[in-house]
Amino acid sequence: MFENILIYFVVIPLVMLGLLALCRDIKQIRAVAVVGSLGLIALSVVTLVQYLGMRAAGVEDPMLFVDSWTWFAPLNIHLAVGVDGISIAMLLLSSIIVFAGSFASWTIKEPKAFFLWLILLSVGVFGFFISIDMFTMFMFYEVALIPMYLLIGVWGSGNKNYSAMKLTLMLMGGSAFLMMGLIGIYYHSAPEGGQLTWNLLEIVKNASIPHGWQSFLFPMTFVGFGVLGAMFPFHTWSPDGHASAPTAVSMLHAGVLMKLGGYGCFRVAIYTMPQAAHELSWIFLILTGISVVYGAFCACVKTDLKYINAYSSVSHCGLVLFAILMLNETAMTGAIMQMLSHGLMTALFFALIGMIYGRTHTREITQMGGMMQIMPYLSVCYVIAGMASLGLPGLSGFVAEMTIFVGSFQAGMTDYLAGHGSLRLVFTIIACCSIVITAVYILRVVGKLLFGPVHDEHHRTLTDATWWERLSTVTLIICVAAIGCFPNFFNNLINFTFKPAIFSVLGMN
Amino acid sequence: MDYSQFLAMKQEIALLCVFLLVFLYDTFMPRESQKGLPVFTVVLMLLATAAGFCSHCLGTSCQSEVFGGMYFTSPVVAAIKTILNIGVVIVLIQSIKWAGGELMIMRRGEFYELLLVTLFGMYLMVSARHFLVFVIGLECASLPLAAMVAFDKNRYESHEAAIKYILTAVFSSAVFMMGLSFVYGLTGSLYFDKIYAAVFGAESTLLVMAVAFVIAGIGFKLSLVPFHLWTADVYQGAPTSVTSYLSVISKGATAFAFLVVMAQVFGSVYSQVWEWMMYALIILTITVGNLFAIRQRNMKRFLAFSSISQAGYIMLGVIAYNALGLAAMMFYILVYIFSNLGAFGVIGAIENATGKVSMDDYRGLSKTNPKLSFVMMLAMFSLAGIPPFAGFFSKFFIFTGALQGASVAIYVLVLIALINTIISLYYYLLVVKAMYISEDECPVKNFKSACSERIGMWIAVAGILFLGLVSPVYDTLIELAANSEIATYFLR
Amino acid sequence: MELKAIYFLIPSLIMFCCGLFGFITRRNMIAMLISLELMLNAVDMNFVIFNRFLFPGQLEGMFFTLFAIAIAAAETALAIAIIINVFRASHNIDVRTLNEMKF
Amino acid sequence: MGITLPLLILAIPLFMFLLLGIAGVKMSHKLAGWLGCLGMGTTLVLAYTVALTYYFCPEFTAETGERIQTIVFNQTWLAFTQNLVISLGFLLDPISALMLIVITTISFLVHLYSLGYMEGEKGFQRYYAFLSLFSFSMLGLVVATNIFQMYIFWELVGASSYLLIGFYYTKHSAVAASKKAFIVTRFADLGFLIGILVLSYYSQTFDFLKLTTDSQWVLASTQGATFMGASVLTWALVLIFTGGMGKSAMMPLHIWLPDAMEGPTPVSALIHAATMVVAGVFLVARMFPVYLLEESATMIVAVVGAVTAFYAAMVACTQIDIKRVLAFSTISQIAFMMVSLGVASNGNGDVCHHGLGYMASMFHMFTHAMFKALLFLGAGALIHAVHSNDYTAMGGLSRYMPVTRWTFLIGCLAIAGIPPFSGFFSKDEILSAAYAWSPFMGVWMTIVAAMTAFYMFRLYFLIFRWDEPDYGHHTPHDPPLPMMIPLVFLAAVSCVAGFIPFGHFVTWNRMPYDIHLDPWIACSSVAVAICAICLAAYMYRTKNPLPEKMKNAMPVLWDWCHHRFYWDELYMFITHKIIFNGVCRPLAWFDRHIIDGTMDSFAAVTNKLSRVIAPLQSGQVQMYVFVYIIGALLLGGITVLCLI
Repeated sequence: MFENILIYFVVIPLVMLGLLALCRDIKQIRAVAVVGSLGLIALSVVTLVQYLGMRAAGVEDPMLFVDSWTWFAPLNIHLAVGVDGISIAMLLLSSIIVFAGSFASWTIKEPKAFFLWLILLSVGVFGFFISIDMFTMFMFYEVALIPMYLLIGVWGSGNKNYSAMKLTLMLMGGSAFLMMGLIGIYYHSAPEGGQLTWNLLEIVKNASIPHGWQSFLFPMTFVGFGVLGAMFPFHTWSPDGHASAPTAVSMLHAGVLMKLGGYGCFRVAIYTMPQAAHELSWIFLILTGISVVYGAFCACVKTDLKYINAYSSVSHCGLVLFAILMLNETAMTGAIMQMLSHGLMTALFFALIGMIYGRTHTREITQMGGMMQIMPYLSVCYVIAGMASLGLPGLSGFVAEMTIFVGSFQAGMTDYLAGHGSLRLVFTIIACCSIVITAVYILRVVGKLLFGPVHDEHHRTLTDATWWERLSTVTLIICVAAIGCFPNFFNNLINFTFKPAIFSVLGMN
Repeated sequence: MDYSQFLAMKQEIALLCVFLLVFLYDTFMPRESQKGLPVFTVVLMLLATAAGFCSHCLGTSCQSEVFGGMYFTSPVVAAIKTILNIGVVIVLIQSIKWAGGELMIMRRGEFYELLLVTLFGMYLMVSARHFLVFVIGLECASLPLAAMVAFDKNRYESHEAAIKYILTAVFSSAVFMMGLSFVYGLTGSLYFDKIYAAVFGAESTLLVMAVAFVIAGIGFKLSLVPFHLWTADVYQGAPTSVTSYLSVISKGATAFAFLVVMAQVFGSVYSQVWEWMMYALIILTITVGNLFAIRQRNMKRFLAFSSISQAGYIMLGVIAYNALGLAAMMFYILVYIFSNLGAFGVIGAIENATGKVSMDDYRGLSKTNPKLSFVMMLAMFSLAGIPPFAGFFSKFFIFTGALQGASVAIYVLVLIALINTIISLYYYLLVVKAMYISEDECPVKNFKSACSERIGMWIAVAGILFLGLVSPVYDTLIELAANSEIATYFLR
Repeated sequence: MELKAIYFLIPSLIMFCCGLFGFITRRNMIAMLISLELMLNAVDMNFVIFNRFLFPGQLEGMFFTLFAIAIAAAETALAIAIIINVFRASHNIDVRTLNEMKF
Repeated sequence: MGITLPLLILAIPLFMFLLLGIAGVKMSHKLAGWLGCLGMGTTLVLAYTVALTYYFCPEFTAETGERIQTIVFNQTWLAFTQNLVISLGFLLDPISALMLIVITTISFLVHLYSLGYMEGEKGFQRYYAFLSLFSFSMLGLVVATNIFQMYIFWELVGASSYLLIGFYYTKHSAVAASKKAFIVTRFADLGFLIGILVLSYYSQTFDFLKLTTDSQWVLASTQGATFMGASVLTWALVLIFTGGMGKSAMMPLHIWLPDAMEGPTPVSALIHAATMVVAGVFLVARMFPVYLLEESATMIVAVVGAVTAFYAAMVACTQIDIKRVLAFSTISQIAFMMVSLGVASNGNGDVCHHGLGYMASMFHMFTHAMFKALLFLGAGALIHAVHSNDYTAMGGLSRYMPVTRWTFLIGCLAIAGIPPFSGFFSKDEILSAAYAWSPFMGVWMTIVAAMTAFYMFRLYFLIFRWDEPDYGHHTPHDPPLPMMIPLVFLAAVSCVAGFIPFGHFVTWNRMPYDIHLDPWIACSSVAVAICAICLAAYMYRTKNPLPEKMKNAMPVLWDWCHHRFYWDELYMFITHKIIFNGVCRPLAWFDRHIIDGTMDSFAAVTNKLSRVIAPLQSGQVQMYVFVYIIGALLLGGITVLCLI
């Protein structure tokens, strides 16, 4: 079991949990958190390198490092792991954000319990991304959800009880649909008389889900994951939840957990049920298309920094799901890039907001101003995050959005010219409009918060970022810029293994 | 008469031995060594459990039918008895502190004797293949409980609970037997297999009413809605040890017996008569249980309603009507025993130490008693079905079992059940919230719980943590279920 | 006139219903117990009638009745004991006052 | 040509940006300034080397005499699909070489000028970092090998423009102006983006060379495809032109440019006069062969240009702020270039007069860059001297600032189209092209030219002649040397640039040809320009009541012109009243109360329900059994009913 590298993505956090439980003071806790998350980053880099090496050697399997250990034999439940470029990208993202998050919660109260929960959450996240067995996937998915409740409830701020409860219950609602969808898929995972399986690769290979069942199970799974992906109208947990959550939790949640939704939608819903995806995607295209614009519009009027960012996440994550539903290779590549990009920049945003809030004790942009004069470092980072968010070339947002738009447009035009209606086309153009609205709300915040004269004279005494805060933000900014400057590396990483998958999706039609 | 037939009843005999030894100890041991009775019982019970378990492992618990087919045992029946035994052991361990108290000095022996008798009744229930034995088992299992509920002589609630329990229990058994009389009138027999053959294709008003009354009678013990109304009052009024016993062991045994009755007696009219009844009952049970649980502040009452809704989930194993469902149900019972006893362990410990049972008293508990709150939280998460705790697996398996049917109706049913898990998560989180998030000026002071209580809780925690993650338990159960004689009824 | 099962079943049913009615309406717990006894006896009658009229060749119903009577006796004894307990605690055997625990 | 030099042209400014900006090295102002200048100077030398090599080295001329378009290097950056690939490369052809010269020249001069102008400002280093970033982006834009690379740098220049306009970030007006500039151009870029998407869908390429050399063939698949009555190609081109309109401040997307004057004046000279704002013109010129395919698209370009030119000239006549006047004059002049491109085709897919309009447009772009930068830098010197943007705070300055005055005058003469200054030659070519396209257009543009002469000299006289206000004890004086050198240099260039045989370097088909002046057109335009200057001299040379009288005679016209025809108010209305209050707020309300309300109401209903059914658990044992028996009976009864 332990010769497979992937298993360490779960083992390391588990070991961290054990060590944390033994820790006696904050120094040890920090040490464990930092060393552990560094280890995770190293592990994901090693995985990436090995993966690329194997690909370069001409290995054509859809997934690598595939392994499967029987768990519940009678139900064919296995602990099956395997990764392709997408999962590796997500693992990389997660480990970076865990790392940055550890620094962002450097001075949190009750650090031991906090980090225990945080690392438990990351166990779920990593486990989810390495699993290719639907059962274990779902299990890790739920493992990741529950720590949120306590993290927000205990360490949060504002209306935290309400927010934490709402977030947990809504996400659980999603997973209720999801569980049913997954069990349904399981029972149709093999042709009549064949061995049923939870293994995604085998399900795709069998391609035996009857058409009627697909059109029932697809919405179930898509909505199930879509709730976590903040799909309209199931997004309302996100603003409240983010607003109340402590910094690192917002980072991890918006940065990684919301990606679980998009990833799941792709990996489970679309991967296994291409026919239904093709036929029913219009419903979800409309919903996600609305998400994109709607989130952006809502962000324009909010005055609480976290609300603004949460709505912006709704918009950006909507774009992820939107692109996935285009069922077009380019758009899907873009969706994955957008996941990476949004994960990093929104984590950066939340980190910065947390740092600003930690100093000013307010998140209302109407009560702040001129931060550039007071804390230039944080402000510059904020501007960079903002620029990434509104899609400035050279930063990650641009790459992702453009890939999505190009891909969607190709899909839309092809549809339109083939006489399949202009829905995709119209919604692509609507989604494109979000780049303007995004600019509006980002610049509005930047203008009000950072520029202009100092609003509150008491703020003049505030200090700029400490070294751990700088480390946290610099890490994220470097990653954002790396994706923005060298997109083709990520594009190839994602794209390479995309091909067979996409082929299976589109080959059906 | 062939007395060797008694040898088939290994577990019953072991239990009787335990009972007799406890009785003898209680009667003849000097007063000063009476304090050792609880531990003595625990040890004996442990031995009996181990014996039962070993006999299963050695493969000696084979399928046999004795007393003219009135009594039946098989590996799967032995397994459920072992599961019950495990639960009883934990309950007994947790009750050592309470039973060792000054107030109990005169009645200590009675408590254990009554408890063992009810357990014996439950054994009979699950092993019965004739309604006479079944009724004797049922009454054996429920009447002594009334006395146990009334055990706290000094608490008024205890009396009120007992009177409510005995009155409704007797009423319910009257209704149940009325149903039986209809069955008898229709078929001329009280043997399960004969009734099975006789009711096949003979749907009539009388049969339907009979089934309804039988379901009502057994549903009373399972506290299915609308036969559940006694539950909350009794759970609240009874001593905590009795409540925990009532909520897990009694429920677990009845659930299994219920499945046996529904499959082996009325299995031939599954889809014609009682499938829809069960749908209605399950939806009602889960929903109403949840709705009531939301508002409860008393922890015992809260867990009463939680156990009502859990019973609804257990019933999914019945409605699944397949081997997966049976295995999942047994697994669910096992997990439920551990989770619920974890919760009751904490409640009992706090009640013994401070006398507080309200959820509001739990505020800030995590600051003063972190370990207790940790156990409670695990129990709550497990009950809510959160991975990686055992409750998640049991819930997942029971849904998997139910959905094997693949009819639209069952999907709708499962969907409703799943949506109800959101509500249940809400109220379980309320407890977690009270302990971890809410602040209170004067939380429960830090105290050291008794060694026995701690052992009980640790066992529960171990179960919660490992039952799900360690697959052989479930694998064994499903193997037993698939090869059991009940499974043959599913296929017909 | 030939005696049919139905001639006995209907009184038995009426008895059951009377018991039911009494159980639901009487406030005195002893009276409630008596009503319960009526119901149980109706059940016993049913068994005997079915056995006697429909399946005269066997004794299952009769045996069941014997056991049921024993059980009923036990139940009554237990119930009365508890009622006495309640009376000691509250000097009252009105069932409607027993509503300390509700909702 | 090796790739080292071109690569360095892009790399040096980028490196300077990183060094000065992100590296976070706290250096002294002097060091930062000189480092910036040094970097830009090196780039200038390299760019000149590259451009001059291109123009004069025979290796870049084909046997037919046609100048060759060369891709020096092209590195894949992001591959969307097999065909749709974004590359970052360096395309060398006549217009990009021209732009290399313009950008590096002006940029270097501005770097130098800023040493004096920005001396002692807070954020000096940041200023130079942004300037380098801008130079990098602008250079990247002009050498783009594919339309998406252009879009990338297009966005980057937008962002650096945003940063520079908002340089004085503590001032509300600067922040607002930068925001406005960014959002308006962003909106235009949306059109650009969609245009790219449409075009690339049909052509399956982003590559300029593929698009422009075999346009007919590459775009063959658009044949017959229409959308809402217009051909798809028209839509694509118009949408792409929208992007150009935004950057080049064509009506109605011009509103950001006057506000952009909130930035430091050298920035205005560099970005908002000479380089970035002509990006739109450059874009159309780059896509010119494609535009040739579609008559309606060029028509739109011409009409938009003509309307904007007139509008901006009218407004410029009434502005008080000298930088605003210059801003509107910039809009008007860029519109000239647009018109010129629009009239370069005769509508049959052919060009008329050897593509005179194209050449004229590029020529004007070059000369305009020089004299407009001169004017802005001159204005900067004035502002530096009197610390105000209003002409009311100036007057009679010719006494105190002779150098500034003379250079400014040269700039004014150049823009007014007085020979032998450079503006005359380029504008004359534009007018010729316009007349050739349609006499009406020619007359129209001549009128605009006259207005140009009028408002520029109005400005000149108001600043240097008109009554002098009380300057107090610190009288204004000529600027220091670093600011003086650029002024003098640009003035010199403006004097001689007109004599460059531009047709030899830049033409639409890259075939050199000789420029001929049309004497009639030249004479008439000079005549009207001189008349306009005389009128301006009459009205504004000394204080007199005539301007006031004219204002009172036509109050409505004056009001509208003064308030720029209320475009800003219209935009305010649309963005604030309609979009913000009419869309965003209701949506946010809808989200909180309807969507979220629904979710909350699930919880509320559950709670309510739990309260409603609470009496069921009444504590009465008789009630319990009643419910029990009713439940049992219903269970059986309903099943019976269903069975029967």
